[in-house]
Amino acid sequence: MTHELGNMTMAKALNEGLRKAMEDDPKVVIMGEDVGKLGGVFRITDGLQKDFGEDRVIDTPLAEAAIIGTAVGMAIRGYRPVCEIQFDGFVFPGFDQIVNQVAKFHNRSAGLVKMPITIRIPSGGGIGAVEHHSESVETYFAHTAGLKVVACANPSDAYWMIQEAIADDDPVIFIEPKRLYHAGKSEIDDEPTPLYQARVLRPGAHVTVAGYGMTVPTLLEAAKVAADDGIELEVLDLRSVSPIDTDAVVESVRRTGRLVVVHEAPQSFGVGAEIAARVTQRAFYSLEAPVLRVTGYDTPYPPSRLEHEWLPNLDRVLDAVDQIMEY
Amino acid sequence: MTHELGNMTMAKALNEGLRKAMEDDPKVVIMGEDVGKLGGVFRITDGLQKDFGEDRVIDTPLAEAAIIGTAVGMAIRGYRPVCEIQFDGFVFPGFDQIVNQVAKFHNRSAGLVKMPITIRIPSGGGIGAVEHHSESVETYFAHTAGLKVVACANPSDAYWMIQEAIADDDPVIFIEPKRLYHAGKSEIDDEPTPLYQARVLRPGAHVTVAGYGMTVPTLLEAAKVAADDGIELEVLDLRSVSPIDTDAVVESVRRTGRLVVVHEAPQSFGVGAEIAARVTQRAFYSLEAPVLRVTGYDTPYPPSRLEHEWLPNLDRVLDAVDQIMEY
Amino acid sequence: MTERVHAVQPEPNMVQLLTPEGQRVDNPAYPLDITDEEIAGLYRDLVLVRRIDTEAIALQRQGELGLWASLLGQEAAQIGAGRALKPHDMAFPTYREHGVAWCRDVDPLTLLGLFRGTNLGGFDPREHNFNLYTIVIGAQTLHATGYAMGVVRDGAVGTGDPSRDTAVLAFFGDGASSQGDVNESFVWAGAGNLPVVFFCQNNQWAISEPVERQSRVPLYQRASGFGFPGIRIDGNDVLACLAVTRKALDDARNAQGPTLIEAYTYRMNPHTTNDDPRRYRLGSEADTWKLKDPIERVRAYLTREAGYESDFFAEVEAEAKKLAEHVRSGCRELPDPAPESAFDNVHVTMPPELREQRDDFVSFVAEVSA
Amino acid sequence: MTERVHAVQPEPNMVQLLTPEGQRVDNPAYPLDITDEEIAGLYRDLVLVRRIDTEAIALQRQGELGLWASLLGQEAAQIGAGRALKPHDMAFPTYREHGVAWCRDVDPLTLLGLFRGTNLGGFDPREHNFNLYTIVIGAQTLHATGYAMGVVRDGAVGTGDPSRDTAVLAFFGDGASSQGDVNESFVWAGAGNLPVVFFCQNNQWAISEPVERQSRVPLYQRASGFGFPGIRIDGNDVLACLAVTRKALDDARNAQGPTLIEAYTYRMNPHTTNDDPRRYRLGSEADTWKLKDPIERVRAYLTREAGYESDFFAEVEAEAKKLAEHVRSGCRELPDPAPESAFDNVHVTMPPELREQRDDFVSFVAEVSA
Ligand SMILES: Cc1ncc(C[n+]2csc(CCOP(=O)(O)OP(=O)(O)O)c2C)c(N)n1
Ligand SMILES: Cc1ncc(C[n+]2csc(CCOP(=O)(O)OP(=O)(O)O)c2C)c(N)n1
Ligand SMILES: [Mg+2]
Ligand SMILES: [Mg+2]
Repeated sequence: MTHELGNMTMAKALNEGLRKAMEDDPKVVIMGEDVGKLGGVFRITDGLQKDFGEDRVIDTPLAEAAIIGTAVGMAIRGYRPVCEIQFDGFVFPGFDQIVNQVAKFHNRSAGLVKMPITIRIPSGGGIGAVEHHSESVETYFAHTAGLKVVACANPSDAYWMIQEAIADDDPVIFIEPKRLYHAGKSEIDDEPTPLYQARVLRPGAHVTVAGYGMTVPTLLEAAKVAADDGIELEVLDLRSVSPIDTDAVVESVRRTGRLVVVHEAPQSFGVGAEIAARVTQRAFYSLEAPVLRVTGYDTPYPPSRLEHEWLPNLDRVLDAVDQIMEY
Repeated sequence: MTHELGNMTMAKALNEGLRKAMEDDPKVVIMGEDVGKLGGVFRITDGLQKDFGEDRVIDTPLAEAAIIGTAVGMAIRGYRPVCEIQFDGFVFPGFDQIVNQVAKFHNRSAGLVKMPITIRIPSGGGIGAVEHHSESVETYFAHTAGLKVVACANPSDAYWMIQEAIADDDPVIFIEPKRLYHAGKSEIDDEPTPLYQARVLRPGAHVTVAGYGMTVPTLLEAAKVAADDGIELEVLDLRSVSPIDTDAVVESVRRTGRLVVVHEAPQSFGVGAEIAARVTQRAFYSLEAPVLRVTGYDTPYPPSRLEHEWLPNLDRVLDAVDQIMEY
Repeated sequence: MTERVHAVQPEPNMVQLLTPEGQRVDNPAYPLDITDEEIAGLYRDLVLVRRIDTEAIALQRQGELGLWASLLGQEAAQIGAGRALKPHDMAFPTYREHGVAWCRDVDPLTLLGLFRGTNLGGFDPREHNFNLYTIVIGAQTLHATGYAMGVVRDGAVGTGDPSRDTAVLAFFGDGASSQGDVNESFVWAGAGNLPVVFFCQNNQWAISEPVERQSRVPLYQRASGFGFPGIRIDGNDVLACLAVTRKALDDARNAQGPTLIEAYTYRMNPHTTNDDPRRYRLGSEADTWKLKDPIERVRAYLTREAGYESDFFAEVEAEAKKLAEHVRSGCRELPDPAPESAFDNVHVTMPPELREQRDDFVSFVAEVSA
Repeated sequence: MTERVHAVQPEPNMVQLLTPEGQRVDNPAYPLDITDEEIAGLYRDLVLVRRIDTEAIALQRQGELGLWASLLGQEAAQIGAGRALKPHDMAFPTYREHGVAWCRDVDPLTLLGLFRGTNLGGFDPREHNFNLYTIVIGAQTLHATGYAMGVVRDGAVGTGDPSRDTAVLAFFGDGASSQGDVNESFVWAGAGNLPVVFFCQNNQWAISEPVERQSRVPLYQRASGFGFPGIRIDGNDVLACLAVTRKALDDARNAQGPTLIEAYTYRMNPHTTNDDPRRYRLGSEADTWKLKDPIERVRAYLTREAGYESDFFAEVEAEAKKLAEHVRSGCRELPDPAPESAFDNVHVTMPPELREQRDDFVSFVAEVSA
């Protein structure tokens, strides 16, 4: 049985999820650039200011450090701010407030003050944008103690995960794969999956392919193609980047013996490295091959004319699958 | 044969290295908070303003974004700025200018403009400081394409590496292990080692232990103690965190079959993960055991009364060696 | 935060030297001796950069550009400021200063790569003393400030030698005035008495946010608290923009320190070709600003006061056509970069790990396309 | 950047209600009706917080504290501002506002954990409406601004109900005035007409940098360009600090928006116990400021004008002794945290990976110490 909301895009699902969160808790406020009348440049907050008022959907001055810093103050006052960063590349002016304040405040106060702040970041590439509009910044936050980082990959998760993130008393970096905002409609599940659990999207015996957010559709596609060559991929949507549902990955790898991790962020010192390190430690004797990574390269995000070859695309994932099968 | 400078502490060696760099190139300028009369809170720039003038050793207003951002402008004008960040935890207000501008400018200009900026960051813990004064921030920069990250671990490297970093036409994040500034004197080598090469400090047959900066003395200590139990550790000072001298690590691991990576930064999504992932991929069949990591924990840096147990100390390194020998 | 606390006063004591009707007015503080021929030259600039803009918008519609940020309505601010620069001065634009680029002799095609997605800028800022476009709001004001620090250290201010004394011109928008970077650049410029002029095009909007979201007082007033003068000018009056910027740049070159100029203007088009202004502002707003059009008033002056006739305007039109054609065809001919070029110029010296990634990439691409 | 371009004017039009000699002066703009008894109360505060400071410095020398940031010379600014607060107002300190903490009834021992290294602050800011100390320069001004946004949304300004209307007081230093965060907080407070008062203790130095490195004009002037009033007060005059802060907080509570107060004072001690001021300033500077001591003038007033006699001063002295003893013994008795407590309160709900690290740590520590 599925949710009465029925079919919708990820953009609409996020909008509905935010609406629900604001209805459920009067302390939830949305802050960001152009989130009011415009509904954000991606229209994710469309109509919310009209319905909840300018006090709860706040068009802020143009300053990311202040968007995050004032959210910290509002949280101390008892609010539950949801900050929108307009594009991934523009989170960095707010980085100090996120890393030194949001991430640490609960700890510094010996657990007496909570920081239930959700920071929404439309992320990743593939939309033909200019520089700073296609970055994958999750690793910076995953490496920061005190933060949680999640990424939705389908409308139903978008609808539920944004509500779970807002309801979480810990600060959550919410990665929205902007390329998928309008990539098609699907049903909203009747029930949420716990926020920090991975999900097996497709079982398979030969290779585990794990990703999150924007890369998940590519993994499913790869599984279809590989199946024609008789290679069964087990597709894992991690959903949470930090904490990682390590048990789920290890459990799968114990069966397949092979793991390919996929993300758009640069490879080095990225999420794939952590997963490789953990899985290799916990499933050392089950691994038939080293964990392989299909990721963005160690370069700035390229000009859009180059992005499709630069990104971890279907071909590159299939190539990694072939490579790992050769061990 | 060793350098006529003779014996000195790391603090003095950095000071002499900076002095030499300023003598060698009139375009080298030092910028930061309190770097002038005070010589910096650690006295690393002691006497330089007196000798090179206020135009070349610049006491800046209190704003890290501006220290980095103006350095970018000076680089465009043909200068070679050396920025001092007073303490690791205070680099974050300058993070946007580092990640979006310093790291990318050469690339954005199609290689027509160089960013020969060195950013010195006194780093790490163990000095009994208050919060934000003991962080290890190297991973954030290592994950950022366009930046190089190095860390010195002894006076001679400090003297040579700071000069090599400043002479490098690429931006370099220069990690200074503040705990070692005055940890004892030693000779200055007559010749520099290439900046991005690791160095074997002690050969050993059983386990490779790799670290950089602040943790290196602990590794050497561990090697001594382990030797008494008949376990030979090969101690690798990585020196460069990005790029990593992967060949050197792999070559060592091919012989020892075992690798323990040590750093103070939090474990998850840290430098150890990247090394584990690379080495496992390149030396899969040589590994007798998974790569183990001895690192800071996934928490904010603790109150100083807890830091010595929290840090990757001798006992923790030896424990990891025991564990890895059991495979 | 959420109510318009005080609306920003409409246009108080704003320097204007040419009325919307095309009447010259004098301002003793900003004497401008300029020949009608020079004014005709400015007219030409205004028309040509508007034409570049029009073409770029068309190219975006045709899918030749991924995005375009239109300067429509801001031509006078950009031409006035741009023409006040000397060749050896340095300009730091945002992403909208196509008019300034024109004044710096930057071929319009040079600007298109960023918007077409064939490069990330890809030119040398020092070739025309015009920096790469900067998209991260406010960041370039610190670069300009640092560049000015370099100018001072080069002994290129206050020498009295016009070929040596150098000024820096930093552009930013009304929205950008809220960024920490911009205010820090004010701190440094003021405390350091640096030769930098801050030129704020207050086009009333930061995407969907009116300027009152950023400040309840006029933006030019921001400067005084940092220890340097601020002045508001009619940003649709090319003569005022020229005269006031010229004065400010002279002061900078003469070691008199920074100035903040607020050019009061209007963004006639959507924020970019992606934007839909109907969601947040009334069309009537643009209608009233149409009456203050930066080009019409110059045309009116030239016809009524300076006796320029249709043949002149026809010439300029013809030149605009040629330029448009250059932009159209040149854009389509912009070469697509080679896939592996993504690995170029990440570093001056490529690290081994990256070289390995590059080689894998190259052989893989070859394989796939084979 | 590097020469003292204009020295900051010494002390122009600075509000003063009590001269260094202990003479009351009236200022029509800031009427203060205060009884001698209340002034005696302020004297007590001043003496006690100076005593706390003296003890903390001694404890640092004895190795009981890792570090201490002394307030010596800034007692009047902190007591005046602190006593202007109502219990339900909220204060956001830097790391030096021990005097404000005192006014908020925060036990001095609560402050010592951070400096002793037994915790990172470790108290609930809402218990005494006094935030955790913030070491990252300027960051707290944005927290204060956001808190004020919350106050507005709670309908706790401008209601006329004194038990409801709430103001926020944000502390920062002269050096902090250069940080983007601080200037962004001015932008938001001005544009949003927020009930926040910015209290800048200009103690003339940011570690080794004199205030001219940060600004060539007096800092209080910074406010006007953001759309709210700024005022400079004698920061060594507790009455001026009380009166002016009271007025500013009242304005904030009455929805009149923000105020910037620059308390002109002096850091008599090194920046912290780690600092060596002999490297960058003359001892004679401190000597001249000694003549403006914040406590002496109140003592002079109480003796000469209000007839207080030695027994009163003896009482305060006795109380100071008791307090000192409390700080001394209390500090030594501060419990060392349990090693595994480093893993507590990183998150509200501990993720599995961290729990694993914690369990390994606990068993390892047990092993080692076994
Ligand atoms: C740091 C940062 N945050 C957000 C953005 C997204 N953005 C692009 S333009 C813009 C509005 C800029 O307004 P203004 O400064 O007035 O310049 P204008 O576009 O009006 O010329 C915003 C928010 C950005 N580019 N950089
Ligand atoms: C972002 C940041 N940069 C640098 C520092 C190091 N630091 C600590 S105090 C200080 C000077 C602060 O001066 P001021 O704001 O005048 O306050 P004061 O110490 O004089 O009370 C500096 C640079 C810091 N704590 N935070
Ligand atoms: Mg604008
Ligand atoms: Mg100070």
